[in-house]
Amino acid sequence: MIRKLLVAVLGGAALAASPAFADIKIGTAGPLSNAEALFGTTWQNGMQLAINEANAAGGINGQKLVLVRQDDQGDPKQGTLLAQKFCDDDSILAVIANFNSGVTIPSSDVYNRCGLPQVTNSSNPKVTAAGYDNLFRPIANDFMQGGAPAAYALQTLGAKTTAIVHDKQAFGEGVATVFRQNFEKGGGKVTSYSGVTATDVDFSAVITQLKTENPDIVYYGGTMPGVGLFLKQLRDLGMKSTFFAADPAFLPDLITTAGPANAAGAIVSFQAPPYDANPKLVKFKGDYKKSFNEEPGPYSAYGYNEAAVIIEAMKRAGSGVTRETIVKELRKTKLDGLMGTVEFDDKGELKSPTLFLYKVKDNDFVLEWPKS
Amino acid sequence: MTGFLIQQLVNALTIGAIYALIALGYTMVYGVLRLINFAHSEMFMVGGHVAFFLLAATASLAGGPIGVLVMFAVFVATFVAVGLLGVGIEAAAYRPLRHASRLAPMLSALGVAIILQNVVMLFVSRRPLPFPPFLPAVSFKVFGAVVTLNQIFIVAFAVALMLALAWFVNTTTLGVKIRAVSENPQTAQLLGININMPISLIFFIGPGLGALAGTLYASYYGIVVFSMGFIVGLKAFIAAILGGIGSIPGAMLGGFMLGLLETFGAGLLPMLTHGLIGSEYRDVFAFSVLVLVLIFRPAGFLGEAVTEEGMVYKRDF
Amino acid sequence: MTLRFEGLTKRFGSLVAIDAVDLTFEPGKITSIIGPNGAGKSTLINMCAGSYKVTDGRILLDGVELQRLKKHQIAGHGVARTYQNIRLFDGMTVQQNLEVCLFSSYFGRTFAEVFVPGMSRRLKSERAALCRDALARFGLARFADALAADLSYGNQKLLEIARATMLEPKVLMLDEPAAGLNHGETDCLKETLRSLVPADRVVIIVEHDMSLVMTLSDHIFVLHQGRLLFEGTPAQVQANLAVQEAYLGSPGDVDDIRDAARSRANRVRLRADADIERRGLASV
Amino acid sequence: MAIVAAVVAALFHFVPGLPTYYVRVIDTVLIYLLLAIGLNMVVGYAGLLDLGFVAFYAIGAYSYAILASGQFGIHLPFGLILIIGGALAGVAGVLLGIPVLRLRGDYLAIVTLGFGEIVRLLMNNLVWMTNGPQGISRIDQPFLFGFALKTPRDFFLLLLPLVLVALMLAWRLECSILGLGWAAIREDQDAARGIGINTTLVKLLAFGLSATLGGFAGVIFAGFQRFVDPVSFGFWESLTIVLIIVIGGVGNLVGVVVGAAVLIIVPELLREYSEYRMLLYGCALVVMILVRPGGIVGRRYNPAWIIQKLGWR
Repeated sequence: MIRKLLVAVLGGAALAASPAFADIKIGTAGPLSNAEALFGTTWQNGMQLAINEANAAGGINGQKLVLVRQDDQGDPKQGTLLAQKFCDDDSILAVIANFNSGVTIPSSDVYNRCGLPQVTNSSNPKVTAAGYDNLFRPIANDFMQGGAPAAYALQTLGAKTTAIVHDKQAFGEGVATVFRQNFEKGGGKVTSYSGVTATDVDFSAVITQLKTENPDIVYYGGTMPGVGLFLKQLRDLGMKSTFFAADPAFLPDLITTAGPANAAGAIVSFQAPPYDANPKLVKFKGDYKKSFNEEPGPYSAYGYNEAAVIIEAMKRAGSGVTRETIVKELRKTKLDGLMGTVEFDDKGELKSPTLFLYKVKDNDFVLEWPKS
Repeated sequence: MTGFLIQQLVNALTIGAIYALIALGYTMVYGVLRLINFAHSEMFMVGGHVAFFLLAATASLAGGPIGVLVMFAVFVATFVAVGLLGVGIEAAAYRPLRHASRLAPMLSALGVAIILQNVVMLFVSRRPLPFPPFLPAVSFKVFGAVVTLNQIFIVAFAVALMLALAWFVNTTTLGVKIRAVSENPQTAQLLGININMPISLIFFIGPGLGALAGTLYASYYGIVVFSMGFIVGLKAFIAAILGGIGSIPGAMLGGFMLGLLETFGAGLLPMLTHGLIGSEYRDVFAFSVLVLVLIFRPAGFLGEAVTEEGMVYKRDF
Repeated sequence: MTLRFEGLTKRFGSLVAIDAVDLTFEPGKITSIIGPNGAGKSTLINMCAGSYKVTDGRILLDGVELQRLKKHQIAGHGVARTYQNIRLFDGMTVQQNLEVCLFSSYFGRTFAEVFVPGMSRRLKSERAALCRDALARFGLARFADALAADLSYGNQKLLEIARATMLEPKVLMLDEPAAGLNHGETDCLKETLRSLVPADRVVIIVEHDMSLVMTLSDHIFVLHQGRLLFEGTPAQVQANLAVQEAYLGSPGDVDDIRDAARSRANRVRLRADADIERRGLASV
Repeated sequence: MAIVAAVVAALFHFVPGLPTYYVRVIDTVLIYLLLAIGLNMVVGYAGLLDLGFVAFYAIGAYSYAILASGQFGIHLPFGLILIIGGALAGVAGVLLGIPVLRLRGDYLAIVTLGFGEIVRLLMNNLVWMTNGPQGISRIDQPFLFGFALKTPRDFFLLLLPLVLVALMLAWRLECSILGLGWAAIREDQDAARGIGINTTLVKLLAFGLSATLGGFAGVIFAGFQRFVDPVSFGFWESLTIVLIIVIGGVGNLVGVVVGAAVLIIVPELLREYSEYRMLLYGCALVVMILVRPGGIVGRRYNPAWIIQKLGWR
């Protein structure tokens, strides 16, 4: 009786989940229905693009690639549940998960237990702390993300003081902390280091406070729409300090939200060179617009890149493509990717992470650093 | 320093006005049905979106400030549209549950909130949409504080709406009916007042005001996004409680008070404690005040006192 | 064993509901408190039961000053009451309504009851046994497993009295027990009440139904505007003119008619109240 | 009796054989069931609406995270922390209970909501202790009686008996004189005082006991995930637990069990609809409530009914 019931209930899920046969599946889990839905969705769109291309080119030795898109709502509990779901599904050979560090850390335990190759988009240094050999991060971690801007601010801009604000989320606080450390190491002075609420829209109180400190730089560690609103109110309240933000802000919406005038001069860090820097990126941007008729999200390029890394590994694994072989091949990755060469060190971190700083100039992001 | 304080005061009043407008919706519904209407926050969000698309339709998104006429046309249309949505939701999701436990409608309201939010996310936009300012970005310097025309307008308009509502409820026949129903539904019913009509009316006005709040909010902060409802809604609800749930002037007072509390928590606490307590303690501060108020004056500031027995309006289940 | 009110006073703001009243209640007797509406009858009961704070004066039960105690402590000292408009535990069965009255005597054993195997069943049947004769005495046995809310109005009144007696009270206060009952119900109520007066129990009744009061009580206090107007046996009360002036307004036999009328009015009113309560106030 | 034993035996024998994902889902159901049993004591039995229950869950979880991780280099055994966490949560429950004794209905609900949020925000802000939004990761592998709790299966074998015991105790409590006292308070607090019930004491017991269960659940959750962060303890979690008991049938343990199963498994079944999932979930909620406002399981189908149907006393 109980048996029947369980089979009925849970079996339902299994059936719904069961794949069209003989496809190679790549799982991905990210926030699709909470406040971060924009990021999660555009990120996964990026992967979809890479996979479509691979399929157009004949797939992996004849087999079609399928992207299984799942919603973890940025919730660790659901992250681990999904991890288990992917682990149990033998047709899933690799995963791109997760988006939020807080989800990746617990889920990586699960993926590691079943030896499923995991490529993550979470930038928190802690993610790779466990040293799992099936976990890879083809993007720069927060050390890079927070470090480079500090160097730029001190050396290029000759800034002396900074006020740092973060949104009390794993990512925002993460990069803010690194920025703070580097800025102080470089001899700069941090006038204040304050947290706001991620869901906030009114920062006027904090900004009014910052005004009394009048720093050269204001660094905001957080995501959209917070960044845009913060920048807007910063200018509305008449603060002239140079504004810094991390890659979630690399989005046209930053300019629309803050208003072109307000946004002008803001510095945003991003890991890819300008979309017009090389033909790959031009094509990517074009294809993305074609397939999803909108501008790529800040993480679309990353998602594309992460998928590409896995597809490469699968290709190299050849006929005997299994989770194990993919892990082996991923380790040997040497891909000239969308955002530069991807190679992993023994911890699965990107060997030579790149970071670019963009300045907002008349409604667009213009490469500011490094000057090529 | 004075500049700093005045600036904070202005900030507080602006956000407070918006809280107050939303709080009205909560408090009116609660006054009559003793229902924590979790869906109200989404009325606010939907309102913002409706206004956005109305403006888009009137091609006023071209940028630059919008004519006053268009502006009020948009306000009225938004009010009506979302008001009707509210009435519909009440009829569909709450009315069938009137005779059920008190928790049931509260949770079905929760379900409605989830639905609205996801519908907007899936079928309207995941992206924050840029919302044009209604007024030119004029700003005045008052004792070193920056006050924008927009801020003045928001506070003035909100207050005007509240006064209008107060007048409506206190003097018109309909208003009196509403009050009767909220005082004591049974007696009202026994007196032969058809309680459905006043209730529907409340579910028209409440969401309507919420929608206007959403519009003001959108134009003030310059965006609308599907996820903007929940937190603001929760805050506004707290405002309603602070002022005295069920009391309309209470909601207004509560809104402005919460605005002040927050600005104080975020702006002054760090300064007074020399960064010992950072701005991240703002909400802790706000919630603590809420808890203390409720413990020592459960009726809030303007609500009429409640006895311990009076707090149980009806079996919870 | 006696219950004494000494200079008992209750003020609501400026209004003096009870004005320095001294009363003594004898055990083994039924004492009725009568008086026109607003005379302060119910206020006395509410003070004695701890529902109202005493403004001034003392309530002495075997030398214990009840007015100093919390409501549940007063009950613990053996003071039980019923309410003017029935207050049962609607969502619980009749059986449970009585069983829960054994709270104070069984609470100490809760831990054992939950954790010791078999204890749960033992204590439960023990309590059931204690409820059984109460159920029998009030003729509620066959409703034992029905929800209190589903009982007829009359039975609800009975259940409330039964609940009060479950506490084995030294003082039993009944607030308008006959209100809203028809004559048949009132008569059997009389019988039941008579059986509730062991030698060591003070029984206090507040009632409008004169026929009931006169036939049932051994002693009567007449309150008027918060003061004791007269006390004595039913005969003395009926004979006393002052009482008739103050309370009945006009002499003799008209009363029964008027009371009958009033009690019917009560019945209607209280039925309505009860119904509304049962439907739940917010059944808007 | 025999039948119950058989069912339990069947579960023990059958569930670990399922694919791990299903076991994990069931584990999640059991953890929420533990929470729901706890909350049901306050809401269902004593009629005190608590919207901040997640606070006790968080306290339990963070006790394990802090006392068994690199955070402070403290590494206490799981069993011990299970007790500590439960106790801490229980104390917190009573401490919350004291100031709100005079509050009921929505007023109580809002204060508890505020309390829950305050706890979450503190977890997010007291970085030195909780590591803030980064959360505490690499929490120790739990060991119990020398057995390592590694896989979802291990946790199932821990959780199932725990939940069964919790259910049994909760039921015995419901039938006990204390349970009746709670019911009396729920029905009419004043009358309850009138029959000699010390409402203060009885209410605090309700708060304390339920919070303790919440604490247990939290400790286990932390051991299960081996990572805690404030995100996992938001207002939404509290609502989910309330939903479980209301959808299932308030005050009825059978309902609570059903509710937990439904509210955890339904979203899992909706997984395949990826981003449409929450929309469907919302619709499901509204429909369920409209169709059965009193909860899926009717009042009369309580454990007593089952016991009787099983012909076991």
